[in-house]
Amino acid sequence: MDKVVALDEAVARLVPDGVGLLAVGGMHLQNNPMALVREVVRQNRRVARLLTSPCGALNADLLIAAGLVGEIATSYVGFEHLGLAPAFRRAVESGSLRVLECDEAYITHGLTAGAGGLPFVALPAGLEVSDVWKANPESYRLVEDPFTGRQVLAARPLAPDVALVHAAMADAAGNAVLAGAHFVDRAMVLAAKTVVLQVERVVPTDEVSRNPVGTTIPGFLVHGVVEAPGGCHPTASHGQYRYDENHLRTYLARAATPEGAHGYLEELVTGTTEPGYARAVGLRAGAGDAP
Amino acid sequence: MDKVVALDEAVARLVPDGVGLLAVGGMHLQNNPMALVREVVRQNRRVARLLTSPCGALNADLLIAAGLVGEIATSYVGFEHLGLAPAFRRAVESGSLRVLECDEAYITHGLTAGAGGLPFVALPAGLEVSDVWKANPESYRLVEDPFTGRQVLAARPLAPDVALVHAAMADAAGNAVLAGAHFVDRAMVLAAKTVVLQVERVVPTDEVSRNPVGTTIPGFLVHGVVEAPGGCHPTASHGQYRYDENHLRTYLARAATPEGAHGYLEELVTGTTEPGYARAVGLRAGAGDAP
Amino acid sequence: MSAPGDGATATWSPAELMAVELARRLRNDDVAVMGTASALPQVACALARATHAPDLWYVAGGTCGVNPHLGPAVPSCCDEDLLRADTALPLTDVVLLEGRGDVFSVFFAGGLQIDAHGNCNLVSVGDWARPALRGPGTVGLPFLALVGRVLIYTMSHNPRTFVERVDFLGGPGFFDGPESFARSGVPGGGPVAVVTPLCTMDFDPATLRMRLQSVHPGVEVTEVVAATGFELAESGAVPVTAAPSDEELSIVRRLDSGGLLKGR
Amino acid sequence: MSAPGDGATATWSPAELMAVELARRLRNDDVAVMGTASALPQVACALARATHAPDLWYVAGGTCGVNPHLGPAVPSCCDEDLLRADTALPLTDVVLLEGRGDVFSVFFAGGLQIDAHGNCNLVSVGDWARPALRGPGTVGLPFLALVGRVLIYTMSHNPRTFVERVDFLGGPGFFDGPESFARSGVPGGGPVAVVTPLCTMDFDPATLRMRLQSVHPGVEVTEVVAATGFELAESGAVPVTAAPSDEELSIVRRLDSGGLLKGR
Repeated sequence: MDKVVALDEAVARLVPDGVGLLAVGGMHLQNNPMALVREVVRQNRRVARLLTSPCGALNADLLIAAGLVGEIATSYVGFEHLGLAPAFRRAVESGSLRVLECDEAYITHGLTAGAGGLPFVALPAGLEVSDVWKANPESYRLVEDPFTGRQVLAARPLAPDVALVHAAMADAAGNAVLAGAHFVDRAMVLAAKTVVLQVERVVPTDEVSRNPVGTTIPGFLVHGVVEAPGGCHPTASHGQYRYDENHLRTYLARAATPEGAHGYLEELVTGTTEPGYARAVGLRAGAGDAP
Repeated sequence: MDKVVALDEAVARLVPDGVGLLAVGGMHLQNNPMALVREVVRQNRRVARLLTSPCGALNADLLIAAGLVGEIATSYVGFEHLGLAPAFRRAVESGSLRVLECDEAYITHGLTAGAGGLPFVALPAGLEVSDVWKANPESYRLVEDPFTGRQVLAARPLAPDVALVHAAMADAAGNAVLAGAHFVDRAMVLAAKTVVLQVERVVPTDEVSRNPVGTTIPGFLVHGVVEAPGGCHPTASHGQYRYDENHLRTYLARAATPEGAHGYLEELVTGTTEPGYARAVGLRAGAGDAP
Repeated sequence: MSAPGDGATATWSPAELMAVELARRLRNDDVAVMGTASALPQVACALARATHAPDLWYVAGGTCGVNPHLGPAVPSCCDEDLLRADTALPLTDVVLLEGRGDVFSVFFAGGLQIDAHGNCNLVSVGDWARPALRGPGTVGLPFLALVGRVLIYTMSHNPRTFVERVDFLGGPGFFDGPESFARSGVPGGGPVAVVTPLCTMDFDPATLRMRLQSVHPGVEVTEVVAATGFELAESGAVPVTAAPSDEELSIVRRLDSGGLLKGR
Repeated sequence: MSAPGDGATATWSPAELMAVELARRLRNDDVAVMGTASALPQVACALARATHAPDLWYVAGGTCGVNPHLGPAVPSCCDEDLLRADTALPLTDVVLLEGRGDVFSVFFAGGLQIDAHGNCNLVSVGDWARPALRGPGTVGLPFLALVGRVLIYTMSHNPRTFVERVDFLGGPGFFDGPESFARSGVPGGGPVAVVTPLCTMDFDPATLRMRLQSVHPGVEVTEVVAATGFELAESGAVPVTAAPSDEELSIVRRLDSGGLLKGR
């Protein structure tokens, strides 16, 4: 069954408007599935709740800048050494974005619980002293440990309705290879009901199968494969190209105001196509500086 | 810090007599750390409680045949298509071995809970209908899901005091490579307080580092590295050699009676050394039939 | 060899016919998972992929190779050969996904005991605390309660294996019938077929008791009844299992070039 | 550049001295883990390994490269270069191990706010529900309560960062002092040092409040007091931080050949 699909069709068919829980893969400035994220903005898909890896970046900030996100479950949205996330910060400070405050343990173990159909996950003793769970009673509760009788912190499973994840390559059946670091992308794929992969290259199956253990994802977990060479730009694609610091700084400068963010989106997202974006940012298709 | 240690010293120093929870790696007829297991028998180390992967085999049956195991937490001990585990079967039927009946979900998720310091693990709805947890109230309890109010099955974390695990290679610092299938060996390494690795070869660090993602174990989790070429015999060593079906059938035939098992142990374990064993079974050091 | 009690000369073994019968019950949209000693379901899945279900996925137990290339099928589910596959998952991930319930649609199962309502037992015969026969253990069989369709197979069709009620419920089927199955509220759909060297059985929709679906060529219904330790549900006239086609058999022999099924 | 307010000419940057100060607090038997934007702790750990702590292990945050080879240190903790390392773990495994408490002995931390008792906050300034400043989020800082020794560092030594009490407790230190720390029953040992461009601080054993341990060359105690938004615990005569040795500095420059620290 051929799961290779055009970018616009993938979002039109697999990302419903108002999607309940949308997970975006990648971490910090690396492996953000930006081609998919930009297309979600182009098609104006509203996201009831957005879930990031332990550290979201442009994959979250762009959707927030477009005004599409109602709530966000995250433990971090920022641009690491480059600065704070302008749209995220503005939306939260203005009260227009509800934050489900999470910590790294919950996002990681919560996705594992989602992947495993576990009813909830009990978290290590000691995590209950932070203010995080007190700020997010919807996701965290105390439960009595049936073995020790102690009150411990528990959290809901994280099972995304749709996960948008980048992979280095995939075949037509959705068998994929994760290059470099996996972050929580593998966990998102295992936990999500629908998975859309953005890949640098669609390849024959035997290229995927060379070293199957520990680095591959089976196609039965994947519902759509979009070939988007260079599609992580301006973030990095492990094994392919580094993040584009100049472009990221440009985004941060322009998105510092609502008008600037609007202009960025109009010029580079809603007002153009992915090929248009690639031309505008001077992207040599399918490549950046090799790491 | 050089963690390479002789087989006898590794067991003498790292496996205390009466060890509380000893985990033995490998699954079915593959990657059983038999050199370490045989040395545990030679040094007559009693095991208060033994933990296997979801499918234990000779790694458990040999220790049971030697009369060293007080209790076993397992979801399977057998020889797959070759037959039942003679010593395990005899010990349970005679009442001399207490079984903590487990299922695959508990062994896998319980080790993850051990690795993560999780107070307990809540298991998927539907598993509570089997008789397994009813036969093992020490490991399983019902708990109320704090989010739904439903009664769900919970289980204790599995955190081995010592784990004996096979790896293809390791450097002197304990950085190791798992070849082929990982089974739950990685989870045992993550969950155990003390880890003793049995490897086919001790190699320079750069051989371990070639492809670090998804297949390696960092040395800070490893306390001893024993070079034991061919040490999985008669089970297979992924990437190195297949299981020795003839020898396994010989074991099954001889261990069918207590006397036969005693004779096998005297001839091939307690009465000899690993080099002696290798000679007796016609093992070409460090190799079998390459898969 | 010939099928038991076969007057005519069969050109295929019971195990080969069983693989074909299992393959016939797989769908193009299935994702199947199998456990210990899984040569037979390996061949069944690969046969289905080579014939009517090219998009079927299957995961080979312990190694968790996905769609292993079977060059050839192997007896141990943990054999490294099964990693010659399109992809592979860590076992820990597969065990997670088994808990999701909505990923795997088919689970192959069996047991030391298989009862009238399709419950399986690999743990113990007699009282669990002091068993007459201690089996290996239940491994992943409790997941049967979560999966869409369970396909049961066994090479042992005799009254010790086919009992009225399992002594230990490790692999849930329909429990004691419709009421208890409904009351259990399990997400799974229960067993849909039981394939043995003598016959293929399914379950009576009203009572959820096992019944004859077809007897294999050369096998008499009376043989099956005598070999079954409980009363099968009424199933009227029992057809003969369709013999493997030449195509099916040639594919089976190619996948099983080691002859693991041929001799059984 | 020169250290702030430095009369003499310093031949090293504040960030370079901070890396040296952090390295001096690492032990040969440590296993350290670091998070976001971790060039400074990367260099500190690699320096320690190159000098007094050859057996120290360190895990670089997001990529989870173990003992990355730093050719050279990089600003993003998720940079693929950090996988040029002895080994690597999946992030999910590292997050598990952080919960064990007995694996990682050192955790590097920081925050938008760091308070008198070493609590850290990366979430929000002002009321969480309607913050004056929304920070990125807490990531792994709640694990500070589980780890043996916490080493805090920040490039921002000013009264906005160093506050009497954090507005949001995301990275637990000593809470409100000895009583509340004891009452919390957390397994961790709490923060042991706070390194900034101006000074190195530790905690008064009696009150668990931050105090001056040493001021960096060319920095006056009065500067530090003015830059700190709470009253530091009394610490008597304050020595001057030992300048990096030529060996330390040359190793730092080799590890940081990209000059990430040199310019800060």
